[in-house]
Amino acid sequence: MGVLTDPKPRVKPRNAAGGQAHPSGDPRFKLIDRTLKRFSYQQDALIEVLHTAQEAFGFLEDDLLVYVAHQLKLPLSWVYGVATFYHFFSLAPQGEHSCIICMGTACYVKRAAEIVSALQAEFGVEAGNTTADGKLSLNTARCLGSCGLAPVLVMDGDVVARQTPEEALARVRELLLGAARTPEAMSELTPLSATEA
Amino acid sequence: MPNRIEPIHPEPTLPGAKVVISNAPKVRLATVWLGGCSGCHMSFLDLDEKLLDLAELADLVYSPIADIKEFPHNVDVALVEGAICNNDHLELARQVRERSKIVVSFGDCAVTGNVPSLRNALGLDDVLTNVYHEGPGKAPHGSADHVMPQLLPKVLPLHQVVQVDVFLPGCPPSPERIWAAVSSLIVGDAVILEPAMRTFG
Amino acid sequence: MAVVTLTINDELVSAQEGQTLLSVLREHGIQLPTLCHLDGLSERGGCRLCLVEIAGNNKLQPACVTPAVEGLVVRTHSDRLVKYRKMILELLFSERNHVCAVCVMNGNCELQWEAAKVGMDHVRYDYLNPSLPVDASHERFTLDHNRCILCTRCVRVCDEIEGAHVWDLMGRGANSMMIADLNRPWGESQSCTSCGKCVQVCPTGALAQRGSSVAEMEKQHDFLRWILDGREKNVWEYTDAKSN
Amino acid sequence: MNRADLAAMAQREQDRQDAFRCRVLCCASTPCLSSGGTAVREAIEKAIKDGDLDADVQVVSTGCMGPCSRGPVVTLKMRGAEDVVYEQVTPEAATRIIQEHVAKNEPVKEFVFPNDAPFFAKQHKVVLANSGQIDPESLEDYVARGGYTALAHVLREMKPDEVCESITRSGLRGRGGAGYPTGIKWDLVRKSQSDKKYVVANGDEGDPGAYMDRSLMESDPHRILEGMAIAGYAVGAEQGFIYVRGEYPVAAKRLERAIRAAERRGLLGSRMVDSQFNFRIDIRIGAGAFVCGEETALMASIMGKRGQPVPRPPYPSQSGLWGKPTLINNVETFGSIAPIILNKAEWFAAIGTDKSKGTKIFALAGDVNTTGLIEVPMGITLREIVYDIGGGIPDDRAFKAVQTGGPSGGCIPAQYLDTPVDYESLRALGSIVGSGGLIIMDERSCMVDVAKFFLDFCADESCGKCAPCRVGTVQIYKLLDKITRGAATLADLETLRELCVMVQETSLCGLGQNAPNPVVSTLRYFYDEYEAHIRKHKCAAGVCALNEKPMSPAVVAPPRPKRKVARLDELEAV
Repeated sequence: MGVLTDPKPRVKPRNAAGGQAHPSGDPRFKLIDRTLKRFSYQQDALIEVLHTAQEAFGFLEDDLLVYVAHQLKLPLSWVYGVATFYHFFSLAPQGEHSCIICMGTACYVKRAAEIVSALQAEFGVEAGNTTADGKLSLNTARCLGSCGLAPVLVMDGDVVARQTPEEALARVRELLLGAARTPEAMSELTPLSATEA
Repeated sequence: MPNRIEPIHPEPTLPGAKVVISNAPKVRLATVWLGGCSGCHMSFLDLDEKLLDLAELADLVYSPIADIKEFPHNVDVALVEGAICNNDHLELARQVRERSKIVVSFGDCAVTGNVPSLRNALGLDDVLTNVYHEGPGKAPHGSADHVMPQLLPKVLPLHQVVQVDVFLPGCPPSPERIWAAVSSLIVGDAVILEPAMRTFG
Repeated sequence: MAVVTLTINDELVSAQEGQTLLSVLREHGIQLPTLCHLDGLSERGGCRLCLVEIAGNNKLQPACVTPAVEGLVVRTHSDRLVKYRKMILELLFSERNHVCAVCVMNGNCELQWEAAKVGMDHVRYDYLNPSLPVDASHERFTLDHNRCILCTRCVRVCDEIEGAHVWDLMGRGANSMMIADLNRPWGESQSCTSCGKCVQVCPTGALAQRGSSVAEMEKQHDFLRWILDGREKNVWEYTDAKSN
Repeated sequence: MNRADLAAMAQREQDRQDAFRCRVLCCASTPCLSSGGTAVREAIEKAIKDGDLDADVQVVSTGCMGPCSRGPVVTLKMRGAEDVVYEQVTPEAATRIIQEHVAKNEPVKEFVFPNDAPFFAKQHKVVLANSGQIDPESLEDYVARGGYTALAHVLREMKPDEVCESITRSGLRGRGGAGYPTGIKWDLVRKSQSDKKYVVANGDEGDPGAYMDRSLMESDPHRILEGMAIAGYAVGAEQGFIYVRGEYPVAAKRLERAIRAAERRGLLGSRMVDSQFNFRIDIRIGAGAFVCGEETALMASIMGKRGQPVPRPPYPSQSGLWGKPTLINNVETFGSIAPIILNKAEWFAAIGTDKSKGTKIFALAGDVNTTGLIEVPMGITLREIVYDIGGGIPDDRAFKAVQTGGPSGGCIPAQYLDTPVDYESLRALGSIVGSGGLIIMDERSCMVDVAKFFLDFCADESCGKCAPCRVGTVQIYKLLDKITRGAATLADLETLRELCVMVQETSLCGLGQNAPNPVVSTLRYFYDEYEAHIRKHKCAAGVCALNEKPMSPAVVAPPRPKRKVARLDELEAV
């Protein structure tokens, strides 16, 4: 059980003085540094640091993972293993727009799978991927916790309730044409901003 | 050294043919060659002098080494070599099952799919394109030309298309293994193989 | 250290307190199949082949992580356990492309041999036949994902003995895969010391010496005991067995 | 802050609220907002401004009020009158509510959701008592409703063992799924000797079709903090973690704010509530892995690792986070603590059934007229939930099954609608209470397809550590898929059943051990449906394509030889 429950970090974490800043000087690395400091460079803060990194950069590119690994003095494969274990982390850039179809039980019972197939067919992209032109990322979610409104979609952060495949298609087309957001646009579902966390 | 791997090929322990000459009719034995390299049949031929013992007890009623066109009825034991790769294999396998009392999955291709099944990971279209349409010896596509049997989407082990009674793994099964199984089967005994006699590969 | 008494398959057996059940069983000549366990590495409890029945516990327990405690009543080869071991091996064989006939480890492979021992002579489930790469970028070794059973012996030996932690797993579930560093070709790994420990502990043909052809690869786990004896007991006996 | 300060704070807030003639509570939880809640709130504020009612009326954004499918929901609290709940409020309706009800005291009848409707009448709110009633971002609002007095009481009047004993007496059982007695768990951690201990609130609600925890964290965050602090005191821990599912940013934000507010007022942190006790709470955000609901996987995740479980024992109560004794409870369990302390264990134990005490929150969803979040006494029947609270099946279609417990649960058919909902009864039916998702399915759902849905989920969420779960779930899924494609034989059904039992018994953690449950329970109650797929190529619900044929035709068993030739596997089973 050594690997998993080893209570002591393998390398003594450095103190808040921190490691070398990223050579690129990209200001977004400052956000990562802030989280690193908040957790005193402890190795068990890896997931928190990756959250911050993904919020700042949109996805986790290799350079970013190397930076995090070096700062926390963790093996590269360890960091990569963690980043790929969790569905929340994305190692590829996301499209300009995103459409997430909830495939939770309630939505499934209300035939969300038909919406997925309709969107996949229309935009020629498998769920979990981004269209070749980088315009649209199509994803499914395991449950967005809005089961009362099934089937539910999230388009660019807006929850859209009780959709039929036709409605969903129309909405995504609108989205891609850059039409205005739905009036119910909600601040509630935007991700935690890095500074607030 | 608890994890030391024990030798896999100890001295073969042959049960020995319980050859009793009797007036009973001979066992009707068949061997079938589906999607495989015929290595199992080669190993079968390596039974050497045991083949003579076998001939005392069994008639070979169908085999690639005997010129018989159609798989006969009322076969007692059928050894089937090879995986199910195409429609012809499928059809023949079903016929063998219908007409035989005991069907033996003979060798790794029949038991696991083995080397023929390596194509499964690639997908049928890719295989055909790479090998037959773009490769050096362009050949007609199965579905377009009815002379060629149509390939199945996936290569399957024998037991996934018909019921199999005895499994005899090995690539090929050694003559010792074959004899251990066949000598039991033709006298109506159950096939019992030691661990070292039933490894894949 | 205290001595405890347990009942194994209706026979009383004594053991050191704190010893794992698996080592007690092996001391008494009771063989259980194992794939993720390797003497000298931390335990994982993942392959589930060494599961045993323990009286009063309605869940099967892996012998490799269960400590021997006073009064334990253990059964190791019930019909159910024998059947489950066979089924687990069927699942492992169905998962990736274990084509023994064309594998470097043919004839020396732990997976192949465990299957033969429990009598798993055919797989009833559909073969999944995933399309997996072979990494031959390292100058001395090769990694064939088609043969990997995700036992993580390589991950553990690299982390715990060599201290390099080149290997880890990426992804999860059936999509898990061994990776070196940031999922780079092994030959480009900057952390790999090319020590070859991972190759020696791998139970299958997933990790092999470069240049091994079918059935040519043999493995030696001995070095592990040798290193650990040296580290823990300061005994560096160099016997014949270890010099090959 | 001491107890007097706390009482003073409560009084001040109460006075402030009483100063308004009317308080308008707008549900600001996700379902209501996505039904247009924001526009409703804007209309209300505009109408108040237009009507010059600013001084008289307070508008408050609250957490979930319950009937999510009837959102946006607005509750009107007029001084000296009963609360009035408005459903499906449009901006126009909102304006009318202010102009007619608030200004002239004439309720807008067509939008009123009657208080005596079974949806409300059959519920018993203990944990959700504040949800939809308070502003989740206001510590004062929570304190005004008695918040933190349980904590203050415990710190001053009770010894740790008394707290554990009290929780044990209440009969509270873990609300995360397994139903382990909470008090006993607390006592185990309390008795473990260690320099450090930890308390963890499991808010990684991964069951698809369940959102009780999200709603509770979003609607009443302080209640969870208070429960955790009491637990910390009882077991001797000074550090707590709340593990919040990554998909719930709002919950994380509100909990973060709540922690800050409580720390500022000395209700958390060092020497809290004027005592010698210190307790800090930190938030950890999950990153999308269902398996992290399993306690050892959750701990691995808190420690920044791949969320893979480790074999138990040792249990977390002996060796958990960083090898220290760790108490892990679901957030709903922590939400039940303060009411138990305040109202005494006997009060809680009087609710519910003999073995399952208290109330349980369920997320009611699927083919039912009113979906939403409900809290009911344990022992209520499924029929009452579906037909009274949920208002029955839409368009009078036939009820087919209720799926409880998510991917670890099972499907319960119509003949068991009168079963009381408690841990033992549902387990006897091959399902579990689980975290509390209730998905109602009518005749348009195919049970094979539903089982397939859950296995797809489990195969995807399997961590991959142990072989039976990693490969077994995939193979079970493939067998189910074969059935829905029409390619299966009856032999496959046997293989399926055998494989399910094996995966249940050999998997390392709860995910694998329970993953086959949806298959096992549907095989038990809907076997004829499986059979119809295979024998007749028929899917009654019309969901499955069934456009393939089996590879192996039904083999007519050949006559066996006189002496039985056993198959190797039969002979080698020794």
